[in-house]
Amino acid sequence: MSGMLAPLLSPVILFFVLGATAGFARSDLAIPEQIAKGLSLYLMAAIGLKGGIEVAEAGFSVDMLMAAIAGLALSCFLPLPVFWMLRRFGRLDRINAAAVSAHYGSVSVVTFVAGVEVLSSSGLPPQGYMVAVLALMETPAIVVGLMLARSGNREASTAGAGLLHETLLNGSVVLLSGSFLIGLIVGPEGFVSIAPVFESGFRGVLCLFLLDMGLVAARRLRGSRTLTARLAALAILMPIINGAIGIIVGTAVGLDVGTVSILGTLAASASYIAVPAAMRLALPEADPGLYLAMSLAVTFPFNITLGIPLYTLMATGLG
Amino acid sequence: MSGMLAPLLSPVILFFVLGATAGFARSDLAIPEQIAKGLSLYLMAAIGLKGGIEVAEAGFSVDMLMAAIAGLALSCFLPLPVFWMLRRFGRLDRINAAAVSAHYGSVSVVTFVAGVEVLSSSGLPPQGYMVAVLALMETPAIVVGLMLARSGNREASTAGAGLLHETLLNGSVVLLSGSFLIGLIVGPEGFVSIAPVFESGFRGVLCLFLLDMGLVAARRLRGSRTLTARLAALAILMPIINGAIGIIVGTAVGLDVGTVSILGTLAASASYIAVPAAMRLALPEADPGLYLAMSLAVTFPFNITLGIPLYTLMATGLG
Amino acid sequence: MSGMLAPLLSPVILFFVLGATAGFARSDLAIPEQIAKGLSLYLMAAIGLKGGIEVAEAGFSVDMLMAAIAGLALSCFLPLPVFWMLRRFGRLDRINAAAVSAHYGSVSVVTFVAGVEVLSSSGLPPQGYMVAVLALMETPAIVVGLMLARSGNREASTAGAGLLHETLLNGSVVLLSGSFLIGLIVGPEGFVSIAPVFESGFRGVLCLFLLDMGLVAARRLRGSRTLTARLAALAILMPIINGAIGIIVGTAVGLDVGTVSILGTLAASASYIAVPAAMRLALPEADPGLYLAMSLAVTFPFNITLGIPLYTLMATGLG
Amino acid sequence: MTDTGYRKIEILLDAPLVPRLVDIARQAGITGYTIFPTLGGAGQGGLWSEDLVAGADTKVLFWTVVSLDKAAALQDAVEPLLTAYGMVWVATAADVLRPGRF
Amino acid sequence: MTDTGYRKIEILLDAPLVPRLVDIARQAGITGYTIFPTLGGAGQGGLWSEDLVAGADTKVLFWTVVSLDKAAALQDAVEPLLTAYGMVWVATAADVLRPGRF
Amino acid sequence: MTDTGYRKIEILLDAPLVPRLVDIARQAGITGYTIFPTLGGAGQGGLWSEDLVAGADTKVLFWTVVSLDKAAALQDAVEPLLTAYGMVWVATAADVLRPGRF
Ligand SMILES: Nc1ncnc2c1ncn2[C@@H]1O[C@H](COP(=O)(O)O)[C@@H](O)[C@H]1O
Ligand SMILES: Nc1ncnc2c1ncn2[C@@H]1O[C@H](COP(=O)(O)O)[C@@H](O)[C@H]1O
Ligand SMILES: Nc1ncnc2c1ncn2[C@@H]1O[C@H](COP(=O)(O)O)[C@@H](O)[C@H]1O
Ligand code: NA
Ligand code: NA
Ligand code: NA
Repeated sequence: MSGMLAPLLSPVILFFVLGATAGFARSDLAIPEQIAKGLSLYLMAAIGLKGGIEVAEAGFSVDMLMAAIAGLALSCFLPLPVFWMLRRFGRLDRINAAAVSAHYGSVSVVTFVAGVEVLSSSGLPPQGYMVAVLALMETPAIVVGLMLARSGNREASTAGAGLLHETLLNGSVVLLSGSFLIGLIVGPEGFVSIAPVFESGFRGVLCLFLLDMGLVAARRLRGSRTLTARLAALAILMPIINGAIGIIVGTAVGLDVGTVSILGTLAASASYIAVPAAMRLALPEADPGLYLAMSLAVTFPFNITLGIPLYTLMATGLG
Repeated sequence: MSGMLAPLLSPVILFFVLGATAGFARSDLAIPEQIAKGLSLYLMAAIGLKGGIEVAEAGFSVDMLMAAIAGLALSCFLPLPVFWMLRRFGRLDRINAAAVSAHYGSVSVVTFVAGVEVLSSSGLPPQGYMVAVLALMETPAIVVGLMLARSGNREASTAGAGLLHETLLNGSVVLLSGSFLIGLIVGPEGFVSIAPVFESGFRGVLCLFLLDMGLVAARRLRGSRTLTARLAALAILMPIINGAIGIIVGTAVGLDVGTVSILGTLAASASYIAVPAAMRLALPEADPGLYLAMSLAVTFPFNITLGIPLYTLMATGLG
Repeated sequence: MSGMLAPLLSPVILFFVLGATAGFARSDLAIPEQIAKGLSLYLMAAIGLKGGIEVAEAGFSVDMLMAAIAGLALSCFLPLPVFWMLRRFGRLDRINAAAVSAHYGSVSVVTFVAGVEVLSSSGLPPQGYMVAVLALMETPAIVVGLMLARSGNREASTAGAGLLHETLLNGSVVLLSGSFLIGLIVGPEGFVSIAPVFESGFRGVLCLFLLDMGLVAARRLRGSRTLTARLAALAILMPIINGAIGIIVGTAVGLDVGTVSILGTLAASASYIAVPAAMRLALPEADPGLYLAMSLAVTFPFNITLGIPLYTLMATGLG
Repeated sequence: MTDTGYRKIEILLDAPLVPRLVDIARQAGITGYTIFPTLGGAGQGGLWSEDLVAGADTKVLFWTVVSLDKAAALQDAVEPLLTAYGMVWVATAADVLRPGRF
Repeated sequence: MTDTGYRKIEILLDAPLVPRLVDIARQAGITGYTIFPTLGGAGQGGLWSEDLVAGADTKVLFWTVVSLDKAAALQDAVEPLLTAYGMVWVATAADVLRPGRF
Repeated sequence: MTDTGYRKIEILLDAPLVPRLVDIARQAGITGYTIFPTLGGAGQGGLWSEDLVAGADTKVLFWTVVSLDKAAALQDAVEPLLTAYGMVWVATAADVLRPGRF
């Protein structure tokens, strides 16, 4: 497993550790908010393009369809066991449990990116179409989470059509899918002239972005008032379980080991951008301090450091 | 003409289309304001440097002087027919017609950049000195526009010396001309060490910037309350007429086809940064919602997609 | 000395001159604040990484220890003569003299970066470990400055433990040392994949950052109400004296000419980020308009243009 | 200052909830408003400060100047939601110019 | 709150017009003011939100605390321009400390 | 508007001094506040505008809604520091909802 842990010493992860350390030590180091937002838009455009170009080269395939179906199914059904665990072991009320479960059914773009980096540098590059699967997996869990919130409780607030629109046309979904399409259209030749920005610059920008993620995660963890030990433990246990489920499903539908690993990583990851915004709107009674602390301050750091090697190991074992 | 339209499938234009689509669909995708401002400053520094270096290599020439005179003349006289059309067919009052005509006499930096990209990839690269012509063409139309506003109306507000200062030392003029001078001084050898940022990065950054321009243009168009169908039609007709005039003038003074095409593009383009700010100050009674909708939401998208190939075609036909 | 002045025509310095010119001419050119902050974080991460990787390659040495001790000693003792000069020739009261002397004992990261650029392109590259010395020299002068403020004046406000924490965990110290450590850990091979951002991009980004520094310095100089001619003269004299002391100390402990030059540059430079913030907190009675005008609007431009060649000349003469 | 019958109402709320509040305000007859950014703050829910990653709990200030009757209508509509939405409401007596607009 | 004779005046206006307003305020004897950013808003002219490209119709808040007489002088100077410049004016009675300054 | 016994207090101060003011406010029993950014301004110390490089004299607005007694306690604690810290203090009578919180 030492080979699997080697990525922990990559600059990308070390910058995350630096940020987290600075955040815990209460350093005043801070990445300006708009810069961080800009970096995350760049990362999404870059992975969208990359995925699209890879698919333009490799062509469409049955695997791709299987992966899409698997991803959709995971995003729809993973909230259910999560909800149950949160109610039973996490002792959360229905509304908060539903809100958190929507986060864990959805996915984290940065965890995906980190996973692709690790897998590619370990000789197990996932298929390019997984970017499209990522985009597909962002939203279904939101709907499932809302249904869980309403079940047995007619009063839970509802957002209706507005929310559906907002969710489907969510900025990250649009940018990911749009860049994926652009990549498909322009193909490898069209990409050459923009590659210095979107390809050569990628890992360096990722370092700076993860520096910020480390700072933010540490501050969230320090500042959280409602994160109990039980919930923190669940925020590590749930991704392991979801990751395992994702890996089993991915292996069952016949994907290659790298692609299975990243599907597991997606299943294990929890959203901290699109879903929180949607939940704040649709379930304002739920506590944003709680769902952000769990997904951003516990699950994300766990996945980025220990989780990804673990899922890769599982996928390799099964594959 | 299909070859001429090929650039429409370049990543740069596709990102513009993505942004416009997201904007029309009311996606919440948004580029942070300061990032967009930063990208535009970068683009201006980069094209200024590039132009300066090209002139450092090619040396000064009579063509350069002719192009400068042609550009200045266009910027001074184009507002007159525009004003007349806006009054007569657009049914605008004097103040608003004057404000809009200043926009169409001035130029759009990003349209210029897109034009250079398209022409270079079509084997018709314009001369480097056109960056200096671009800078020269930014401000005269403002003065002409104000004179049009005042003619026959002594009461139109005036800004006087303050405005002249503000216009001549306008950020984009200073940055364009300053970078052009720096390029002239350092020449190709001095440029080597900064080329990875200002040259290799150029097209990728342009993609991100045009993504934002698409979003902004679509939102402006959607949000506009005063843009009539007549005015929208004029916002497409006027650039075609202005472009044709520019191309005739450029061909008459003996410039090469690529350079004529970009001069036509400059004539056809309408300002949406420097002139709106100057008009808000000098003619506060004019409606900013109107002149921004025309220049930014109609003329800019038209030029960037269909206009540039059209002007190139005209220039090739004449040349 | 003409060879020494050649760097004045490098794009980096020319962009600074462009910014300063625009600032004096009251152009509205402005780099958005968050972009400038982002660029400065990038520069610190990049020089930290670069230093760490150079030390990873060269290994630890006695020189490194000597340079560290020399840097620490300079940062502790330079405030004393500065304080004396400010009181005696500058006619400043105790509190303001103490605040300013803390700035001159500390260092300026961007002056360091510009110095390394100039020295490297003159064939005198300083040792990589000087980045660590830079980080060491940022904070001691703050403590010395506060002791000077309090000496003979029990009432001067004090910030105590909070300030110490804030100073040691200051963002720039953390980012510089953290990136240095990451560079040490990943070494040259680990750096390859992030080099396009942190190495190739460096000088271009530095151009944009110095454009902003020029604007800010010019505005500060124009807007200052308390900067007397005497103080402005001291803001040029003091760096020359401090630079000479640094060069003598560096030569005495046996460092090479390039490294001595950069040590002199560090000694001559004055902080305008970390120390002002600390002084605003610890000595709120001191005038921030004054210490920022001296360090940022006079000393910084002097060092970046004439100072660095001068210190290099001194070091070469002594070495 | 005689009470001219206008109120400046400031409501601090989470950014994602703004469209919802705008709808509510429109139903109360209010069509003019301005949104201001914030940098951070503290309350019963602890300290927070802007962070990019999750805009979900970033606060903004909804700022509107209205006549007394619209102020009352807005208060009636917003009051039941204050706790669930975690909003802070402040109203101040204000003098306006061009009063017909508000 | 007894009226201490001070007003906090807030004027919402387009960013390019700020230097003009500052001049007007100076003529009314006002030298202290602060400018705040906004994120967006809506009014008779429709919805707007910050966009980089054209700062021309980006709004900012001019915020100044002044004595009653300066407030009146500013009001007289600004009132005729309100409509042409599309400004929103709000004045509130305010308590200050160190009153001599304002 | 009957005085409901609440005040909105706005204090303009240099960004590095915020933690200090937050401490002082806490000692006056105030735990809820919000910080707003500024773009620039002018006063006796001349014109300033945001610049990245040195955040040391960037101003922010400390904004808090409190009951009368807390307002008085904050005023007592802050008043002696106003000049040294270069702060601007403004208090306005304010109506709140959920008054128990403030
Ligand atoms: N009394 C107050 N004055 C000003 N802002 C407040 C006050 N109470 C709460 N806030 C703001 O509202 C946010 C949420 O408050 P809370 O719901 O108490 O956590 C805080 O983070 C502050 O930004
Ligand atoms: N009643 C109001 N309260 C607060 N802001 C307003 C109000 N009316 C207008 N505004 C602001 O002023 C801008 C211009 O208003 P208008 O001129 O009515 O389009 C709007 O976009 C809002 O930001
Ligand atoms: N009367 C005022 N109204 C609003 N803001 C003010 C006022 N006086 C001063 N300021 C702000 O406080 C800052 C410092 O003021 P001063 O200490 O007078 O230089 C100024 O730059 C303004 O931003
Ligand atoms: Na998941
Ligand atoms: Na034109
Ligand atoms: Na020094």
